[in-house]
Amino acid sequence: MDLQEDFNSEFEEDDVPAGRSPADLLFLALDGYEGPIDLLLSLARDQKVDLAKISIVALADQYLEFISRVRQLRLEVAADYLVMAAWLAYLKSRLLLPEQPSDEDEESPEDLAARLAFQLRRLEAMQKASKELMAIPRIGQDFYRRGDPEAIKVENTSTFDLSLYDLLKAYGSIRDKMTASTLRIMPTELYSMDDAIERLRDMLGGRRVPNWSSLETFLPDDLKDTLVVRSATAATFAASLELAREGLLEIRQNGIFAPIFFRSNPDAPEPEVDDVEEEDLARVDSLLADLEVD
Amino acid sequence: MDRFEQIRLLEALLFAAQEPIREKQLAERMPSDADLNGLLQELQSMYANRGVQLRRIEISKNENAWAFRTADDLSSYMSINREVEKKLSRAAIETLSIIAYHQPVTRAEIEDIRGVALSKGTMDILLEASWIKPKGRRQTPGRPVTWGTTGNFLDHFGLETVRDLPGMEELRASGLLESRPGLGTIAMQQSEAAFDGSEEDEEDFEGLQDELFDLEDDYEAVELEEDIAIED
Amino acid sequence: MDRFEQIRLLEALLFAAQEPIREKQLAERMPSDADLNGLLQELQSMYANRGVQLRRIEISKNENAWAFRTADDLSSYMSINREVEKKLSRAAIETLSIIAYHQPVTRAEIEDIRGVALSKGTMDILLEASWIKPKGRRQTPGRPVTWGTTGNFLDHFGLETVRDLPGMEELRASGLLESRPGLGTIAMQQSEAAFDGSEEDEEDFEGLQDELFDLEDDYEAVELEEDIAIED
Repeated sequence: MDLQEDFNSEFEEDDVPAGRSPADLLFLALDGYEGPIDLLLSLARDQKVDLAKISIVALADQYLEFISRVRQLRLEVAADYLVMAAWLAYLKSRLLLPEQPSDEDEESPEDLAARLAFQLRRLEAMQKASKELMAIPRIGQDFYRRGDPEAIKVENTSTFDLSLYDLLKAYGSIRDKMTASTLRIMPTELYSMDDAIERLRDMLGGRRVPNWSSLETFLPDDLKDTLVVRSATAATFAASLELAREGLLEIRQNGIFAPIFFRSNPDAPEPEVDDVEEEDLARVDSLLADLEVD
Repeated sequence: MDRFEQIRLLEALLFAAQEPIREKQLAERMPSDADLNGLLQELQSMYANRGVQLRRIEISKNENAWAFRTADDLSSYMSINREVEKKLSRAAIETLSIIAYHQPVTRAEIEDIRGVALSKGTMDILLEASWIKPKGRRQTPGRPVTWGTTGNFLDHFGLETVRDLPGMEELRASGLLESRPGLGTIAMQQSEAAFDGSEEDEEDFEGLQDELFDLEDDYEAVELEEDIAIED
Repeated sequence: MDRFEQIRLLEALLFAAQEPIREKQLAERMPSDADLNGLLQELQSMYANRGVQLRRIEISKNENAWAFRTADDLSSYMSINREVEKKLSRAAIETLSIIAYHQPVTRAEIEDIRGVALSKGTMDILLEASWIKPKGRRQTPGRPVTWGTTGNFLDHFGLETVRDLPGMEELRASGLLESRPGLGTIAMQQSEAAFDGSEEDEEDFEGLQDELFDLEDDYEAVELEEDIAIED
């Protein structure tokens, strides 16, 4: 701001400091203004009259002259300044011409001039206030805060809002997720139909069980879990249907919900000997010994 | 804890801190039965003539903050501690003053008062210094944000309230703080490509546009010549 | 500058100083005719019973520094214990529950069970809540730390021992698990048997690990299928 003041006062002076052409000064001068209103305000200050009583026409002339001098020097003039010049030329012409009957909407040139005057006074007031504000004592310049502050310790104790219910539910859902996939790794525990078909084929194929034997006797004897027993029963029954279709065995049931009996189909072809392993034969023999024939 | 102890605690809390402490925060740290206002008044008067003083900073209508600061009359003796401060541009200083005196004020109003568009960095600098903050929105089309000063601004300039700004009373009495569109709007309407043509008088505006054309042509010519000059 | 003003300046200098000031430095900043020692004594006695005190710090036999410090007896009031209630992430809750049921358990094992890597903060939060603690090291390559729950954990959840944590069947009975018909139940029972065995002997635990590995592959497959379904 002081810098700006210097430019302004230098510009006012008639004596141009050595080494500086008027063009330089003008250029610097314009460069140092904060827009056209600021420039107008500087020019108005030069009139050294109360801003409230300033002659807007005279001020407009000064402004236009200033701008034309700058432009004669082929210096760049920002559009804002040119717009203001146009507007001032327009205002001046309206102020000087005898008043014409005009639209009611149109603002009278006097009102416009008053607005400009208000604008100048207001900006001047703000510029003065800026100077005063910057002159009052400031922290770190004129007065100071505590240089070596002591921290007020804040000890945060975190509390976590978690109920046992939430904890258990979380664990339950993890376990649920796990069991959902466990189905795939433990299927052997259930008795599959493929297993049953294979087992029945071995036991009943080749006319090995000529007498009627109940379904239960064909189940593996190491089953404990009742559900696995049930699955084996179902699988074995289903397997028996398949083998009956193939003509390997026959099925008999005396009534609804009565026990189901199987025996080898007597018309089935003889098994090839090497198909039957010793172990299986021994097993079949022991089975046969136990059989109670209906 | 008796009153004497309460004063001691308040003194310690305020002395320990570098930045102003809000009354609300103080209340949290003081015994619940403490008469905070009374204690603050007493402490302030205890320090009234001292080298260190207790300052009140009005953050909002209902909220104060308090801080110990060295007395500003000792300024000339304390120059060794002076902080190096970034120099503010003239635009930033004027903008700060306008926000301080006219708050709450919109960006467009600031531009109107200064008669020139604000460059991008100007508000940023003031925001970065946490001297200004958004205050709300003006209930006009576009609902523009309004700006005001912060507690940090008051602390920085050693002011209790914005009413203590230099010359505030006279300015208010003179009517210069009233919100009244200045000429700036007219000039800027043109330069900012007539986006607000609806404002007041369109006829004036059109007349002006014609004149502008002439000027603008000239302006282009000037620029052209300059370009040529540079190419030489 | 009279003695009163000198005291004020001394007070302000000491207040604004960023560290204890040596007497030599103080003397440089005070008027040359000031009786520094006398002033310091007087200032110290002015503050003797106050919330802030002027302390002498002996730097060497012949050199002291001085600084304002808040009174020691107020220190307990100068720290605030603030209870901050934090919400636990889902990852943290799950991790805690796995540690509770599977302890001692390594980080890698937790990740295996959850099927995702643990983010860094998860264990930290449980540690901050002092619900978990390191229990020892697994005797496997890399000797990873194992984790278990603390007494604080039992306190918080009102448990006597971790054995009081309900088993899967109880969880299901109380409606905490989605019940699965038939097949799921069998699988669950079987896998639970494996889990229960893990608590004490390490061999079972390793067996479980293998199962878990398989499981993870399957789980991914399931997820993939789900993704596809969603994309449809």
